[in-house]
Amino acid sequence: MIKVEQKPVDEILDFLEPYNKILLVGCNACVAVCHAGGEKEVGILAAALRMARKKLGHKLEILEDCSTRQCEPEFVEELREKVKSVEAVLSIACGVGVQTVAGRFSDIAVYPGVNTQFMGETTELGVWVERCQACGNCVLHLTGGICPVARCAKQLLNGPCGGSQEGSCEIDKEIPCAWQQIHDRLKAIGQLDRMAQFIPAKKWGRESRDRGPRTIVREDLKP
Amino acid sequence: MRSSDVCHIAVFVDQCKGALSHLLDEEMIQYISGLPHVVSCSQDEDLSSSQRFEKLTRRLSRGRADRVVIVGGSPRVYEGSFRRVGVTASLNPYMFLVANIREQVAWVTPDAEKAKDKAKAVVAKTVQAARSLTPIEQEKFEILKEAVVIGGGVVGIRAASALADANIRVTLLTRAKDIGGKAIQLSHFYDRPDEVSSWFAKQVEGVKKHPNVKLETSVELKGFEGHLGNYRFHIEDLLGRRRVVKGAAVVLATGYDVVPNTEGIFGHKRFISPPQMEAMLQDVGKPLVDEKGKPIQTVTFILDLVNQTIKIDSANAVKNAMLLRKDHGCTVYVVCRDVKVSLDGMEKQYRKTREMGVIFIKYDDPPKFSLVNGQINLEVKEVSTQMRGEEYNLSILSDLVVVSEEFVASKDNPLLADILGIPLPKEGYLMEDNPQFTQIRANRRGVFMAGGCRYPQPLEETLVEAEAAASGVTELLSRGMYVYDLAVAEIDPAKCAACLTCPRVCPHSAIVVEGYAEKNIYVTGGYEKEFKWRAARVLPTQCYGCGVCVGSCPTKAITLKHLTDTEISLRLGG
Amino acid sequence: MTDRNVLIIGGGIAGITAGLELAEMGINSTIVEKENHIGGQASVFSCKASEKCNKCFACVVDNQIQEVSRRSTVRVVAGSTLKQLSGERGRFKVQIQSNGNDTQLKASALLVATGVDFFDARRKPEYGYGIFQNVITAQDLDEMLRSEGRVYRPSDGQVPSKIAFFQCVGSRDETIGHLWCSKVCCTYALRFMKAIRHQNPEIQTSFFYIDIQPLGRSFESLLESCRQDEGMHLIRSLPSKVYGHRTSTDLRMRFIDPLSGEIVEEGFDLVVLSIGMTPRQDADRIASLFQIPKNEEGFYRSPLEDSGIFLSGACKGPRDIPSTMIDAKAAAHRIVKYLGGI
Amino acid sequence: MESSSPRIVAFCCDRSGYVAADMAGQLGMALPVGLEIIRVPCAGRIDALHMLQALENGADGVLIVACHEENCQSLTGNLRAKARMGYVHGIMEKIGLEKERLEICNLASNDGAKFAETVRKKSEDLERLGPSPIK
Amino acid sequence: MKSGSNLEKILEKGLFAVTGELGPPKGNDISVVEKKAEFLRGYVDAVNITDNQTAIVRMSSIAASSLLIQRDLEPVMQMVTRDRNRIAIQSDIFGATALGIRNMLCLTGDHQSFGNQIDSKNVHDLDSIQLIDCVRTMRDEGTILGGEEEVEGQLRIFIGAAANPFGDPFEFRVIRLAKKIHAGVDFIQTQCIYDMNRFKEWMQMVRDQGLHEKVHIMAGVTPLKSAGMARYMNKNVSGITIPGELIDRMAKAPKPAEEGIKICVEQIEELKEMEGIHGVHIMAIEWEHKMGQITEEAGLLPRPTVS
Repeated sequence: MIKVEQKPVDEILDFLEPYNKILLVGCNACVAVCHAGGEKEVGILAAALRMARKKLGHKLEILEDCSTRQCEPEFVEELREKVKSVEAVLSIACGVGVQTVAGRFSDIAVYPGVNTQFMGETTELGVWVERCQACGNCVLHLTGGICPVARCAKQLLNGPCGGSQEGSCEIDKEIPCAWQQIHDRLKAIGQLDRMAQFIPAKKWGRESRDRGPRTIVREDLKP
Repeated sequence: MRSSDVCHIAVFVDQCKGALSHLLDEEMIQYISGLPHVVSCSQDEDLSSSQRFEKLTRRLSRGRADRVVIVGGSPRVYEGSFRRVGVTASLNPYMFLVANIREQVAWVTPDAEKAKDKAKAVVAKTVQAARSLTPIEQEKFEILKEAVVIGGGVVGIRAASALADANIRVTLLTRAKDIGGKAIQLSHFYDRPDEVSSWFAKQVEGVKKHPNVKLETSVELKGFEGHLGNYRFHIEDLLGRRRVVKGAAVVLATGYDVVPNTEGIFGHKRFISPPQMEAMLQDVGKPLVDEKGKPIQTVTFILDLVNQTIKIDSANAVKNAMLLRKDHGCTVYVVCRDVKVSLDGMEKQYRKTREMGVIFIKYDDPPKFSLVNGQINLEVKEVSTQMRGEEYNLSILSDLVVVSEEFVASKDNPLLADILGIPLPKEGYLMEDNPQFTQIRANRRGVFMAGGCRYPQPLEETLVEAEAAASGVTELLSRGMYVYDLAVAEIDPAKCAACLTCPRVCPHSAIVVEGYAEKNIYVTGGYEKEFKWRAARVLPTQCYGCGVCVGSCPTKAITLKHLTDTEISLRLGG
Repeated sequence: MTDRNVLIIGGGIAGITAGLELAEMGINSTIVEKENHIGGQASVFSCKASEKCNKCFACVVDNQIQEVSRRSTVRVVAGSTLKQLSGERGRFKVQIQSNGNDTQLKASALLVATGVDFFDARRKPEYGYGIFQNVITAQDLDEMLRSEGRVYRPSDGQVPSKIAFFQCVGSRDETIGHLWCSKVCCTYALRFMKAIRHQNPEIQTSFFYIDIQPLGRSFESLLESCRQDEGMHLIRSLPSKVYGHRTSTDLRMRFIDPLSGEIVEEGFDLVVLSIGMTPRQDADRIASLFQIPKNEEGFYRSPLEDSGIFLSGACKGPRDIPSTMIDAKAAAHRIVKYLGGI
Repeated sequence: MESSSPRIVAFCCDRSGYVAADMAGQLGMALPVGLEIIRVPCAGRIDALHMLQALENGADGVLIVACHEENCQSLTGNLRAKARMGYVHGIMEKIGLEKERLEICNLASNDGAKFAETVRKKSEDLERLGPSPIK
Repeated sequence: MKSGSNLEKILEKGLFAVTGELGPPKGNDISVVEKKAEFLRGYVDAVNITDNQTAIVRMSSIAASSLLIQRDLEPVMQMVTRDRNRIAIQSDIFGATALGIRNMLCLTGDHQSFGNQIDSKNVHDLDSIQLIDCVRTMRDEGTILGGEEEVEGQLRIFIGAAANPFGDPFEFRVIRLAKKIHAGVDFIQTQCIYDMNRFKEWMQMVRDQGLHEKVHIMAGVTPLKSAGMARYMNKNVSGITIPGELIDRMAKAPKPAEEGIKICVEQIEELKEMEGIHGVHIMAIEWEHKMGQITEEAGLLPRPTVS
């Protein structure tokens, strides 16, 4: 799902400079699964930060915790007691988690400990690759189940640009050309004719993030 | 750390036959007795003797101590005895730690004062760490008295009959129509007069007739589940019908592949493969003639173009060269890079063959071949040093050239390894050549292998392997009950994020992710089971307790029962 | 079936492995060892790993020895020699003598695992073993590496700059009537070279051989990596003689350069003799004691299985550690079969 | 505990490093006083967290004594330990701790002499490096 | 006439057209444009003005194009979808046509990571084919994208696009051309050709589908300056492959520069004869002063005047 990467420790140290006591909170969902924000990483980061500050002769006290899912207000609420006792919160959940915490505790500074990267797939243990950009209007049915928006460097919708060489993208031999993949896939499933279909300009503005924060409402679920 | 609420530590001080007398004086004993949670501190001259050890522990059962710290030599000395007597002393066998002040202090610290301080530190740390100890229970289950052998070649046959002879019911699985394999092609042993065919026929007969052996021919292995002592093999016959075969353990004897060398000129009819040569020599009486009925006079064996580091070709060449010379009076050349004589009795064979007039020629650069009016001409630069170095460029005309087939890992190994959950190194043979597994064991408990699926070897060496593998299986089954301590990794399903890290890293295929909350903890792989919630689970029977999964778990959901994170932190002085 | 007790003659890796294997199958065994400690020849071997394990299995031996000490069902009677065998098959009585006094052991089966001797390099005086300090045997080198963790010149304790390994010392040698290959020496020496060059890349090594004898699955990669290494010279030729002064570190030797065919002379400051394996000097005594047949080379041949006497390991002919262990496991299994299975 | 020689925490694999340490003792080889041995069933048990904990608790150096590559009972336990060490090295760099303070070495169970040599050398290196700034 | 541009007239008359290329300055120095323009005058029917080629910031192609018009040279304004969303694109097209620009070339554009603004965010609101469709709609239906709003005034523009026969997957290359034609392109300029065999193969496929009759295909050529340049392009320029023998020929030649031109001329000769090729697009990058020699030797002069 959501894949994140730890921020460089020195960067974190920079914005924690003013504080003597913080709460470091992880999340047991996506970020745990990508080994960047689970309980283990909380411990590792905490140890690193404490050492760094000890070295600077400016000790940092750290409370450690790890939410079940930091994008749920109820789970975040469980942190309240700890939050009361610290000067700032460092969250290593995804950007959503950080904001949920910030939104819940209006009177305390909340900082991100990771860079939220993308929604991706675990291709092998320790390797995660971007697969979806939540464009809001899925075209996978036209592209053999491979997304050109997430996987083509130019988000082309009508086939590979001239830069596609031997299956690689023009910007890097290591990056596979999404459209070559789409081509091969469509061929394999006998839908190569789709490559000839003209896909008209995409409705980014109406269906994608360009409209600002998107909201999904399910009336049947609302209280 | 609840275990530390009630924590009464009994300390045993082992003088190690006086080796530690200079450290373990009164003052030290005082110090030890003064440490937190220490309720008693008894001394002994030599705890390495299990009798004295038992005497000491027996006293414990009366005391209120719930854990023991031994101050003395290496833990390896005491563990054995404590695991045994621990139970009798109404003490859990895992409620004990050792402060090794002999190997780690006394013997390695010249400075007496420093030695003492260090000894104190070591003991203190160990006593502190002892607080984290938790009892570890034992479990046992019945082991089926039946095994499975996969592969109907000579190795599988030998393994199967060896097991059967030890009163173990065996199912022999082969995808072939009948058992036999490559060995059928051999005509003679290199070192024994009796013919393979007759000997082998006996073997086949034997296993087919054996009451303990059940043959399953023309079947494919499709699935594998269960655990040591009770594995289930899903097999499929030619009609696609699935069956389940049970076995406490399995011997893999699936062999290797051969790739005939027919590149370019080697495709010519005057190049033949060793098996073809064997066939020609099968019946001794029959004269050797070419397709035109002309007698074959000159035969050349060309070796080491492939299989350079496998002994088989060499042995067969020497053997057949001798027969060609003896029974057919042919002129025989053996052209090779090295004469491989590292088999019992081979050197003698080799010399005998030479005395009989077989000519051995060694090369560094592979020879060239060409057709000269119907015959094969071979040009080679002889390197053997008797030649006193004058560069001889030999050229040999032969009626027949025996060119070896290449031995390669079976192309089915990847699938097999995948089904069985064992590693497949790049060269494609099963398991890695890792001394920790003494060649015949796989990383997965109860899985053994022998013969060509591991590596192609001469028949006689391979057969020994088959028996050794059988022995491994017999060991397990002989117990009837499999008793084991739960000194393994344990996963807290509530904390598990089902990230699949642990099953991916587990070196012993001992972790599965499945519908959890299934009471019978011996069923694996989520087969035919109602789904509860998904979490990883350790199969204690398969787990070696190595802790690799613990080190990888991102949610700290896994505990290694016999070495918890708490104990490590306590030892680190945290 | 606790009455099933197997007497194992020889506490080398073969005997130990068989003992442990039997123990696993619930069969008690007693190991009779004539030295004062078990382990045999392999117990002094050192680890020959370079950047990775080179599969010498020396570590496994150490582990096996440790394991025996933890087992109650494997009894060890060290420092004792066999006197005589009586009783009939299935109920053997064996007289043994340990430090003076005799004892009798009962056994339902016997396993002979007496192993081999290493060839006495003095029997090849031309190589100057025992004369030149810096001519040592592979076993000497092993003990050196095991106890000191480094290679040095016995003469002055300095690190050698050029080491020569002579293969087939006491193997494949008509002049001393040893018409067998000791199988392990090539691999053994190549592993040494790997280990030494890894620890100390300045040291140049030469390997003098007749034929390279493969051994085991990892040999291909081992040989390949040796051929890649400029610091390892594989020379298909055996020097005839080693010249030098007792004291000087410089040892000279002549051999035929297989490439040019010229006779060349080269100097080395350490010579390692890959000495082969030979039947035990007391092999005949044991053989006659148990009526064990022997082969042309003087190694043992297996008696009929129903004799109750079994063989395992190098006493049947040279073997490396893993194949000895495999052989021992196989032997253990034959014994179990003989004793009526499980 | 106050000791002149640097404090070294050595995580020793029970199948190699720990046995080698015992052997060093039996060979009577002098080992640095500051050496603390922690026995682990496999190097793969050692977590990045433990490495950092050791340093945080004032170790001047941390040594992981693992089996030789291709000789690990957990197949790749030693390699995983090595990889985790690499990860921790990255962190140490960021917080200004010398990488030399955390190292791995591969030994066999019968490498007693090498074990002694390794820890001695490590101890010397650490003395040269000076005490850990985290103390 | 869709645009009444000189290029359109020549192509429509079935004459063999010649276009050149001019890269605007990395600043506002008009003299650079003037200088290059003079090298081209009289040798070509129209001049491509590149749009921040290889993502290196240069004077905008609209401005440079109109500077050319002021100097009585006909521009082919290139436009990439990398830097503009559909608002900017359409307004620029209004502006360009208002300034008298009559030819435009619709491109996707090289990725910004090749240029000197690697941290920029690319837009790709449209891709090149959607751009063609967009321009065609504006011109022929007189509405902007989405189809509601009427365009005030009359758009007169000759729509071009690029084609790269050397990209992969090869069999798709012709399909892509077909898509562009279907989207409404009038003329095609190909990626510069070195691998003549593959190009012929491609043209054959083009002819098999009769595409050469639906669009004017101009073959792209670029004279090599040296073996080094050849190797560099082969390795680094996306979508260009240079056969080994060509590189060897350059390497062996005593005067590489002359050899390069010779090769280029030979190529043009060959292309003139090829069925379905209606012109050449000569990209003498930073070598504009050689245009005279090349066109002369290739027998492309004098350029016809059409009305």
